[in-house]
Amino acid sequence: MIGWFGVGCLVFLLVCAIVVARTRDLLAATIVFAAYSLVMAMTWQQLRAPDVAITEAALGAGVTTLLFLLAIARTRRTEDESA
Amino acid sequence: MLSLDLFLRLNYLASIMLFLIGLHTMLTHANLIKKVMGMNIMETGIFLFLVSIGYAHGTLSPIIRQSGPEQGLIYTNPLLAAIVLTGIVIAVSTTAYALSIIIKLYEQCGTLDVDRLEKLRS
Amino acid sequence: MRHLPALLLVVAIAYVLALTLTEAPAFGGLDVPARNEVMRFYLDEELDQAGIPNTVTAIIFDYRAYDTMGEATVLFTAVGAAAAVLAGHAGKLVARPMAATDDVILRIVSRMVIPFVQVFGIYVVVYGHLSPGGGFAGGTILGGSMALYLFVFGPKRTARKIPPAWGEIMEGAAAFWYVLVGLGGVLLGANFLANAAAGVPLGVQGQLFSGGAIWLIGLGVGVKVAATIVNLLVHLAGET
Amino acid sequence: MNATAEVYSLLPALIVLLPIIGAIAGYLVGLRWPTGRDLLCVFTVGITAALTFTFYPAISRGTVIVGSVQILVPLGVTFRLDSLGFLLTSLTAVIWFLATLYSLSYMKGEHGVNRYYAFLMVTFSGAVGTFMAGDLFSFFLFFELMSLPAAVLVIHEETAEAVQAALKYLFMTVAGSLMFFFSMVATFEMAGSVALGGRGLIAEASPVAFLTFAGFVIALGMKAGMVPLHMWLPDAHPVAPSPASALLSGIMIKTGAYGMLRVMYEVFGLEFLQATGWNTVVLVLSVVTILLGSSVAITQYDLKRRLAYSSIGQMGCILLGMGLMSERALTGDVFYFFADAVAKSCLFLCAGVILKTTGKRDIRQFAGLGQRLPVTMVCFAVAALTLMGIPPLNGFVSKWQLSVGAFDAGMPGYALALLASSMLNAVYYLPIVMTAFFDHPTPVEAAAVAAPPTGGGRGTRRWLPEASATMLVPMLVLALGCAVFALSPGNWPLRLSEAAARVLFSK
Amino acid sequence: MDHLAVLLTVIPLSGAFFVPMFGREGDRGYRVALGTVLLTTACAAALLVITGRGQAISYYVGNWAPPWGIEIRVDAFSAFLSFSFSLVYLAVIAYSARDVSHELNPAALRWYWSLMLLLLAGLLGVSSAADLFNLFVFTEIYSLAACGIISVRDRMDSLEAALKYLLLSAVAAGCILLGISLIYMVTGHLNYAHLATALPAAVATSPRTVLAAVALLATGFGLKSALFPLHMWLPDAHSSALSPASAVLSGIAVKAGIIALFRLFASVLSASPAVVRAMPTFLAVLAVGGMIFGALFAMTQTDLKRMLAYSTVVQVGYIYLAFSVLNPVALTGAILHIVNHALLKGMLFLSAGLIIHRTGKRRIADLQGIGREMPLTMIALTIGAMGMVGIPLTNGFVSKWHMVLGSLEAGQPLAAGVILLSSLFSALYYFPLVIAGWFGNPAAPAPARPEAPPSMLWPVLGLGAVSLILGIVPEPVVNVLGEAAKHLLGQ
Repeated sequence: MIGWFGVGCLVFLLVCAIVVARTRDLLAATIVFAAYSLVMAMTWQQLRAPDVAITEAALGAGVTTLLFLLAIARTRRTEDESA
Repeated sequence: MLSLDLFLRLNYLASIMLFLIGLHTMLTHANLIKKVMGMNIMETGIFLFLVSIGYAHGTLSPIIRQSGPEQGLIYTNPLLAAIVLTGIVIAVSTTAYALSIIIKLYEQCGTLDVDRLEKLRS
Repeated sequence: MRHLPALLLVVAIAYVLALTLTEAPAFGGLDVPARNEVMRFYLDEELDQAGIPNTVTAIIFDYRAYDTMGEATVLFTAVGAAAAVLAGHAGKLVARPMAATDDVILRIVSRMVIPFVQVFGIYVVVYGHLSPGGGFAGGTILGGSMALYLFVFGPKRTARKIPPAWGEIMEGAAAFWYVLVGLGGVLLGANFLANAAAGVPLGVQGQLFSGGAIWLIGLGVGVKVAATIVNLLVHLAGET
Repeated sequence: MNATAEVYSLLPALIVLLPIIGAIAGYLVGLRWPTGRDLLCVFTVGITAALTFTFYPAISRGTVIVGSVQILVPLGVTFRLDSLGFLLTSLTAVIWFLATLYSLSYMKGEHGVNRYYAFLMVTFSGAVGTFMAGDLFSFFLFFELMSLPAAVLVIHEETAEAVQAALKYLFMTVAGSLMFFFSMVATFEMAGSVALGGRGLIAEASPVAFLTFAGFVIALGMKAGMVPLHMWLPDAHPVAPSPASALLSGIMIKTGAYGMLRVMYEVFGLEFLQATGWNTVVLVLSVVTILLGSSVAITQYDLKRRLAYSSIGQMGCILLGMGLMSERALTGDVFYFFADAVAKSCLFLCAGVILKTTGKRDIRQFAGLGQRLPVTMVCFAVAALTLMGIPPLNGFVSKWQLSVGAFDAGMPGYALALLASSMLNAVYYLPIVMTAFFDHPTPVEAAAVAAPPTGGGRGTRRWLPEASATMLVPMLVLALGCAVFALSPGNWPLRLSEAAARVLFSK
Repeated sequence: MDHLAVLLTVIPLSGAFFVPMFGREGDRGYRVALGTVLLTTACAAALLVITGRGQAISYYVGNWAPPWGIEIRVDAFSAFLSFSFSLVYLAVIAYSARDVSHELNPAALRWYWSLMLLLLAGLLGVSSAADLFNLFVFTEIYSLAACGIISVRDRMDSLEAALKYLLLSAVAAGCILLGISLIYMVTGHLNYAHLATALPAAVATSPRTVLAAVALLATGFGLKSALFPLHMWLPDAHSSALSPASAVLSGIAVKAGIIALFRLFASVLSASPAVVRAMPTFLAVLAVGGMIFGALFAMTQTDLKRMLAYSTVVQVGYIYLAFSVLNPVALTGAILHIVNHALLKGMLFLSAGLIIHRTGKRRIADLQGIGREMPLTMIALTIGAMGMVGIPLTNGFVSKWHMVLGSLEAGQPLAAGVILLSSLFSALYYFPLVIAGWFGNPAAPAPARPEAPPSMLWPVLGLGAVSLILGIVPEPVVNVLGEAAKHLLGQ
């Protein structure tokens, strides 16, 4: 087994995924998603795949979160559309 | 049927559950941005599955420390790392393109809700 | 329950995948079918065939370079499609374009941080074949630094620093650079995207310029990914 | 099977190709020079008719003309001309020539004439090709080449009714051709070859074989107007211009019956059908066709619809003759092809003249038409009497052979059906002839006869007030055709029918 | 001259990279695109000549032997498909010179050419891939390019259709990647040939994993090729796209999924019969559902392009049904039908585009009497309709002949019956269109608009001519495909 830290990361990932799915506020979801990507990068480092970890950290946490922020900035922040 | 040694395969289980959560989010949520997030979660789930296939206990990252015979025992599988790397980049480009369509759609019809878009369309 | 069909589909896939779990080889085992002679070949032969310690970069830029060319094309397609969509004339409701922040702290700190981030990015790109990292990660970091500039100083000044037309040309040029290196292999008498087989000098192991064509391609991909990220974000930010 | 001498010649391929070239050339010429196109069309059909007759010396000696063009389509196109094929090909060529001649003046002043002639010629090439086909595949190819352009002839008037009729015709044709396609492929798969002219191809009676037979019966029956599948015929024929409906009724539905003949005798073989008793399917359906077709004809007051239903009745007799499976019945049947083709096309041409000159379609207004259109009504009467089977004319000869054949085949009951058919023919043809000749024309009618005819060609010398010569001559030739062959000793169509029956039965 | 195998994909790729660099002003983008497609067609023709004689080219990229490097395999099957696809592409690019340029602004137009070339590169990559992950990468390229082409048109329904297609193909990509990872988990190989040798052992140890992998791959590629239950995205996507785009999408892009499944099935999965037995019957059931469902919907459509889109769903059902019979003759028919449908559907969509371009009429009801106004376009539409129904002398008939003969030979008269039934259905919704076109009387007096400009007409009529030639003289093509089909089925 990859140790209790690895298992902890996996549980955190599952929780993050569910939180992203459930929250109505997209900005909160984006932030949780950034955390999700970072922990995923850490998991991969645990699984001895550093290249992938760096790329995931940079692309997943970095760029994807930026993209989501830009999209939300230019459209609508919350999921339920009162208008 | 799901025997106890499932705990040994926790990684596989976690990645499959992530894949399913992502798929479920994509299919059930009406908001387009939430769908794209679901897509990302689904794809990272698959990448986790891929990476955990190549891992073996007590192995190091596939940077060759010193050349010699029997390298297979001390490093993880580099091929899967290459595949996941390509996969991540594909996932990001799909996300970027999907978000640009979403922004353009929002400009056209002011809503991100799939059901409202359907009504507007017909 | 409005989403019954979706739920049923998810449950069905869950059941099928759960079945495979019971049979899957144990996690982390050493003699797993996935770790067969193909993997052992990469690890044993790679050092003297590609001449660089980082086997993942060797696979990406040498053994399976064709995949990576395809994947660079996917990046190019994404930029192309996004540009095509956003280039259309604005719809009724013009989404609010990105405004530059007037927060002084952000301006000063970012102006100081950006150069260091870029240096780190270049390091990751160039040292990709020696230590973890490589074209993709480094390119993203470079792109990220430009994104920070965009977020802080707004699309107008970014467009002045990197004109969109230039961005697109860089995009096409970097992608074509990849094909050129491949064709170079053909000109040297070997197959497409050949490295050691085409007689490219592999240099001294562990040195900066070792690995022959690998760091050439790595450089190209680094520039490509950086250009892609900048292009995407500039288009998404909606240059006014 | 006696070794029939086979002569290889590519003439059949030329005969099929000529009208298509004529059609294209005619269309292009017609864009600027209509009369030139008329002459070109008549000339091409005339040449093709003459070419078919050049086979007569070889055919009368009993030799078979074979030819094949390999480059085309998956199996290539093969031709095989025996006495039966020759009789029907020459019949088609002659009647087509007469109809083209007839439509020269009939179509004057109509719209879309250029398109009409082009598709008339393409259909001609299809019909001739179907009769000369050497294997099921070429038969299917020419069958399609004939029936699809015919839809354009049906839709010629472009009225809503014409469009409906053409759509129904097209769908049923496509459905029929798909059934034929399925059976042909099944035969090819079971027997390894689809060549006609040999012994029965399919030997064992497996369920797929029955499916194949059913497919053939449905596809060819539909084209021949067999009852359950005849719905398209009474709509399509009246809507088409008269020369086209003459060809539709006279020749095209005969291809269906001809196909049935080839299938029953050469694909399945005589003993096989008698052993399995599948031919009773054809017999029962043909009797129903005779009764239904003729009885509904009585209730129709539109002349062309009545003629269309009468064609269904006659086709019932032809299919009956096939099902009886005796040599004399087959001889009568082949001769019936000839008699019905000539008579039916003559009737439709007469209907065309009546429509063109007096504009009347409803039979109840035909009182005293005989005075106004004497020649037309005489031809009408002769053709009607032929179909009724009155002794001196062709109809009687074929009906006689058929009933004797029925007795030979030991099924006398079917002879009654033939008798019923003749009587029903009388019931719906005689009133027309009677009112035309013996009733007094209404006052308005009398005035029209006295006054010079309004319509007619500009200044062309008209030796008869009824219609121009190009319309009357074909009618007269066909009417003579009904009569002269029965009386004259040198009745070559009958001799050819006997030869054909002998060949089919000797297999 | 083995480099042709890789050049086949590299030429369109570099063409696509050239467009943003050199094709920036005026119609230089169009000229770059046309030049590239011409070059690709020549390359594909040369490949067809080389592989026509039976031996396949397997090209090791980077001189690495298969299990380590990536192998590209071009045999008669993929060479023939690549050649016909680039032929149709030539016509579509030549056609869209004028039609597209006045509808898109310059920036979007430039990327339109680039995306079209990328789509072609993706398709050619898929048909020549012999490595599982390489197949996945090229599938992603052509899917993303296809979405790009749909969404390039700045209208709400195109954008929405493109997004729906993108999300669904992302799901499909997920399924395919999961399938690939499962197969890699139990065999350790990605190259087709080595997979075939390693699969029997894998099936022995973990049959359920291989079955799950096959199911996921079939679902993924089924969704990409609009197999029945997963075809919901096709009608919206193909009817709202630009006409040349929908011609390419309907005619060619849909086929890439089918080609991938054929190749996967033939070279990899047939090595382990246990897994494979269930798949053909399952595919057959879905195909029949697609044919009936598609035909019913096609009949009730009012918009011309939506009807053509639904007819694509039916034709995809044709090809899968003929494939599921597992008979060499039927497979020849299926491969031929892939090409025939590309030619015919391309022509139908282009002529629909011409009609919309000249008269703006999209609804079938107001197409009455269009034949008088635009006779040449109507001739192309008629040839397309006849081909779809499979009238003799058109190429549709030849492929239908082989499909029916093959399914009868394989002892499945039911499959043959369904194929014939659905070609009757296609008559039900194609013939009224043709009849109305030629013989309908136009409600409004037709404005005296001349026929479409010759520069847009000759590609459409060129496709028609090729279809007729293929219909009249099919022998050489059928022989080449016969060998390829036997080889594909491993007999």
